[in-house]
Amino acid sequence: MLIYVLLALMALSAILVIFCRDLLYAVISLGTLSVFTSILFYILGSPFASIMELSIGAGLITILFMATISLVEQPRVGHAKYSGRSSISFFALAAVVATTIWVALSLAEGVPGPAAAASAAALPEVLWGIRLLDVMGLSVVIFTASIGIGVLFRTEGGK
Amino acid sequence: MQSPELFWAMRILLPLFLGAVVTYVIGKIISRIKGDRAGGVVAAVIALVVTVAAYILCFTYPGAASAGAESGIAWLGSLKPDALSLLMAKIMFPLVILVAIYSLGYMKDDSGTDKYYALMLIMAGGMMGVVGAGDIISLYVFFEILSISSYCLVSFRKESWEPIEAGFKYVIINALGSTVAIFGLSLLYIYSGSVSMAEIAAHISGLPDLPVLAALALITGGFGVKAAMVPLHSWLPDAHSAAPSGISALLSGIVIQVGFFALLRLILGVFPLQMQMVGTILIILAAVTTTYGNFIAIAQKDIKRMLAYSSVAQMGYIILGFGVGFYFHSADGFTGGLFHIETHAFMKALAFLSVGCIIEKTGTRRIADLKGVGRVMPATAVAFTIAALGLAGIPAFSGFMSKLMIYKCGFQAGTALGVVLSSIAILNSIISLGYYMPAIHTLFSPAGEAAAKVKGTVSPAILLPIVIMVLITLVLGWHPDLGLGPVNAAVLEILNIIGG
Amino acid sequence: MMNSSIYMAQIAVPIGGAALTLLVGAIKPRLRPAFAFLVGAATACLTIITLAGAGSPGRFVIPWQGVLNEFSLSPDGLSAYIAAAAGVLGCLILLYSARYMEHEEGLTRYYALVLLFIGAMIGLVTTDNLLVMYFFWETVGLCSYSLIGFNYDNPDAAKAGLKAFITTKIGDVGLLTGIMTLYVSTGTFNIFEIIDAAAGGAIPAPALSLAGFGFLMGAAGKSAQVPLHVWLPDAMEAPTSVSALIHAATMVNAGVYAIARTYPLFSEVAGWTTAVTWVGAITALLAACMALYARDLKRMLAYSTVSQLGYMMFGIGVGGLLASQFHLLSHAIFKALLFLCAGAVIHEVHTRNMDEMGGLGRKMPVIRTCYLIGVLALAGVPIFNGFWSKDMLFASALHSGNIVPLVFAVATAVLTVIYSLRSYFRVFTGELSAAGEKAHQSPPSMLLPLVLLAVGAVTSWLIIGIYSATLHQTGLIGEAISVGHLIHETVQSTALLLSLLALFLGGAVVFSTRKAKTAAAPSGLALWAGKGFGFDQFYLALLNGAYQVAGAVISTYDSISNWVGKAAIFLTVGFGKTLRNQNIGDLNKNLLWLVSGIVIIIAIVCVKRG
Amino acid sequence: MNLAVNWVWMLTAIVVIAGLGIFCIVTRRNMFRMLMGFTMLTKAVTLAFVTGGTLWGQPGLGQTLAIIVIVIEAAVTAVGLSMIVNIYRHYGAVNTNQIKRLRG
Repeated sequence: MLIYVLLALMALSAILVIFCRDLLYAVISLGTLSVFTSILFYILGSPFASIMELSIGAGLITILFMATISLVEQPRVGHAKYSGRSSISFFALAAVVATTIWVALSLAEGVPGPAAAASAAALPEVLWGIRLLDVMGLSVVIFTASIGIGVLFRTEGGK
Repeated sequence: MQSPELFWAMRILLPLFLGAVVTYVIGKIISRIKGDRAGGVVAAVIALVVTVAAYILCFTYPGAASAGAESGIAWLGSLKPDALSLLMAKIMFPLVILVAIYSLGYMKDDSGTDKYYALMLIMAGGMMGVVGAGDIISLYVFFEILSISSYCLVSFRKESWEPIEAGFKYVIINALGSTVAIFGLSLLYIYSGSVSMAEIAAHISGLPDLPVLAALALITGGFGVKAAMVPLHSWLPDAHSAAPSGISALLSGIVIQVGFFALLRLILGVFPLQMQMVGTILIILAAVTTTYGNFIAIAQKDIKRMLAYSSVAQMGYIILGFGVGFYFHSADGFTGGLFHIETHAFMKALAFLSVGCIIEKTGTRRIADLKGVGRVMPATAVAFTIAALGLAGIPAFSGFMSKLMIYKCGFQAGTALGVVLSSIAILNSIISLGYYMPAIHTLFSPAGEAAAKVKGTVSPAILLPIVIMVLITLVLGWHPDLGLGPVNAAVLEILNIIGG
Repeated sequence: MMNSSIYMAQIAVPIGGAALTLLVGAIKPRLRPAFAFLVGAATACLTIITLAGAGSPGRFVIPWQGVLNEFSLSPDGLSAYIAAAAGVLGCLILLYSARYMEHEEGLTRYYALVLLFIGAMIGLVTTDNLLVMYFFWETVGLCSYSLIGFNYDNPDAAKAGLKAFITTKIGDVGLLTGIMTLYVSTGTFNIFEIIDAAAGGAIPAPALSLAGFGFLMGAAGKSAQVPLHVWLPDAMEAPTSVSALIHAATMVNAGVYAIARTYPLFSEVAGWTTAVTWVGAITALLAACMALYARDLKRMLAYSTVSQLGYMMFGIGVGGLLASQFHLLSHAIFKALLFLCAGAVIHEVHTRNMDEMGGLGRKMPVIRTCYLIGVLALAGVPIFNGFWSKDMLFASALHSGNIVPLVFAVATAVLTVIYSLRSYFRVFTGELSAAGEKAHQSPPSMLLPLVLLAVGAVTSWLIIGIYSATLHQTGLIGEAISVGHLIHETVQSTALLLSLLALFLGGAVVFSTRKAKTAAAPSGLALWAGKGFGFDQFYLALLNGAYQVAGAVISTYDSISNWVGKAAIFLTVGFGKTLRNQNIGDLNKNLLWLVSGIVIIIAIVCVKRG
Repeated sequence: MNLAVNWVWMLTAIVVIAGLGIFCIVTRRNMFRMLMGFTMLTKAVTLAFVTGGTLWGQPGLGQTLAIIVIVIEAAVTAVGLSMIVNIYRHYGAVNTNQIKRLRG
């Protein structure tokens, strides 16, 4: 039951992210979404993912957003000045609704039953064992992102 | 016996990623001690050494002999390089080497070039990871490495507004695209319980139809963004025209093709049962993409933007080849598509490099302002002419040969649809003359203001890659078989998989 | 059997020479004309030598593997003579260029391109691999583009080059479609194997007809047939020597050659021969009307080329392969002669408008004589080479019973006589014009080619015996005819009457109206025609009528073709602009397009599955 | 691991959050909110992977995949945010209405 409540709360905070007026509240809603996701992960038996989600999703990303928003000094741009929003919103929302319905209906067709006996390898074995390449890839991703941010914020005089 | 996975990880990926770190660190140290320019040169030299070394190493691939060999290392299971990957490596490395040489001259006044070369190596590594990946998660990780490095490279000259605007649009659109793709992949995981392409493919006939097709559509749409299929292309003209010319050359020449390759890997690895479906989607998208790209390129006023839209059109040709190949089960389609990737890489890179050189000297990108540039910079203008004629598919240049194979596969299909597709392709090459010829025409028309501004000679570091690419374009135009060896091996690989 | 490497040499020498010219241009610019001429002369010798072995074609193959399959040459009668025309005329034109072009800039480019042009043309006709032919076909197109736009300072020239390239390229769509269709049906690019396969019924009828009309389209583009002829008159912006090269020796012959080469393949295709005949006949008449109207000397010659090419097409259509190809050779000689004379004249008077010329005959007697010989050959006056081939064309048409196109052809002949003779009178007789005051006789190196060509225009028909024997040996025509036979046939045939009628009508018009047009003392014949017959008024009216018709035709045609061209450009560019305006740079709109694209893909999947 | 969960609802929630993410990216004109939409979309993907892991009794694999996606999400978000800062420096705005110079 808790799972359904969490799912509903997630959807709710997602809607809040989209529609609340104040950008800071949107960021907070995003963090809330992460927190709910993280709780859900825990319930689903994924504690490590839960911690990652909590620290990176709810922590790091929220802080990054906050910092950047304060950096551009426009925390309360809101969306009062949106123009042409109605038409785009309408079509997009229609598309979202249609796709959602279609996907939900079609996916209901063949959900696999919970696996009876699968090789339940523990996280460290998987992460540092068979997925080592991806973990190395992740370190490259982080390296790339840091160099990239270095490029975007470099202060040396350019051309 | 060395297994392909180990080979790929140790001789291709490791040098590139490790080289990136070394390039960055040493480049940074030198630029602290000796100044930016020296740091850039050192970084470029290290990057060049690394790419050349990796390029040489990629010829040591033991080939089919090792196909069955096991590395015995579990985590290498997420790589599964084959002849297709090797083909892409053989196209990518020369391109990256030439662009690195070019950048040595072209980027010499920029700051932070140590990061530039490191990002370029990472981009190369990302591409090699994508083409060698054997499971959906590694594919995604490497795809993101490729994407993030290319975002930063596009916005490298952040001092002006254009790269930044293009960069942000690029980030948002591509992030959306790749996330949609991974969403499709996650569906596959939910339904099959596995992330290895081979395992998913083994289960796929037992899976319910709709989720598989939904995943197929989402993956096509998601990776289609990177492959710039119309209407998923809108980031391309911005990003490709705003990037430094060397990066434009890489993006147009190989990165969007790798985007398509990610899709191709999944189609071949996971969806061999849905060939007809994939063929249909690709054919429709390809016809739209080519026609749209050519028409909109005619209306462009900015020469780099025109080339960017021409990339959209050329991508359409490539996809058309594969679409026809899948739909009609014809080997010629694959040969044409893969060979066009190869020839287009060098022609489009040539076009961008020569145009970059012209832009740097004249300071303008408007086609109308480039009058008479051909007289003050004859070599560069002739190189651009050769590239444009090749791209338009005029015989004696490599583009004709690859396009010919694509035309041929449509006729070979023998059905009305095939003939119609080939006719669309042939007609499109006429439409494309509508923008290549006026551009050439302008370059050689009586001198204008821009031509008067040109001073000094083009540096040899810029000229050398241009000359080499001209040679490649001409030689492949007369003797395509020189470039067809790896292509044929890759086609055999595809036919093996789809059972043709 | 000829040593087969000579076939290769006749392509390799000019193309290699073109490459070396760049080198010579870089080291010793002064030697460029001499070097180019030497290469041209060597090419000409090689092509003439190959004529001897043309009857029993050897096949020379360089294995090329893969896509091109093989680089094979098999110069039979059909191709050897066209190659020889390209080589010899090219050599003469190079000789002529030495003085004609001496004050121009960019001569390295000029000589390299001319040599490449000649080499590509020889390659085009001698290869039997359709794909290799297409390669040379496009190379010829590229050369013509760069040579027409040689004076790229002149915007008209540059535009004309562009127009030539794109118009012929439109035709090439058809050609490439045809080649690919044939290849896919038979699995080979070798034209002879394809013809054999078609004879065995290997090619399905729709494919064959697609290929046939595709080839016709390609030929119409290259050989300037209606409606793709629009590029040729504009190509007059090129230096005159280039015009001579394009009109006589190389480019335009390619289309006629391609049709003649594939005639055995497509002659059974329903409607194909009719289409060829009518395209040819209409082109001939239309272009003749336009020539009548032209004031620009070179433009008149250009229209006359279009008209004569129409004859050649018409000849193939009515089954007169020999007549058509023979006319091609005759035309190559006299048209080169006319262009080179015109070039010499324009070189001296610095204008191309015939109204500003006049009375040049006294200043330039040799050129006057040469031009007169060319004009007489063009008009089809007996003894000159144009007469024999034109007469053969009429005879073939009569033989095949294509009466209406024949009427077109005869009408064309009348107009041809009128405009060609009139141009002679306007340029070389009458009062000396202001522009002609400073005219001099041309230097010997320009006169020599003219004299040689003039001799050729009088005597070239004598080779009919060898030529037809060669064609017969290669199996393209039923029986060979000797010179005596030709004269005998011609004198006896009804076609002669048609030729003479045309000549008489045209001549009468010209001579009777000369007096009216030029107030100078009338010469004997005109006086006789004007006063003796009293037809003066009648002919004047006829001429006026013809002028009006020509004017109406040309203005209508011009407006239509302009309209079509403009509409095509407008639609293409307009469509592009519309698409461009769709992208207003709004990220959200682009994203919306993107998402709808993904939805479309999902929709395709749904539809395909359901 | 056998939770009494109706997987269809789980999937529907994933699809709904993904849809809302896409909706957010497409319709919002504030760049921060567009990036937030991207983050939401990624959350749906992580959730899908964890769900899959639970479903197939592979918590290790599911978590690994989720962690990979989360890290990449953070990296992309960071790059996107630094782009926004740069845009703000050039345009003085973070609204896509005002970022339309590249067009055609």
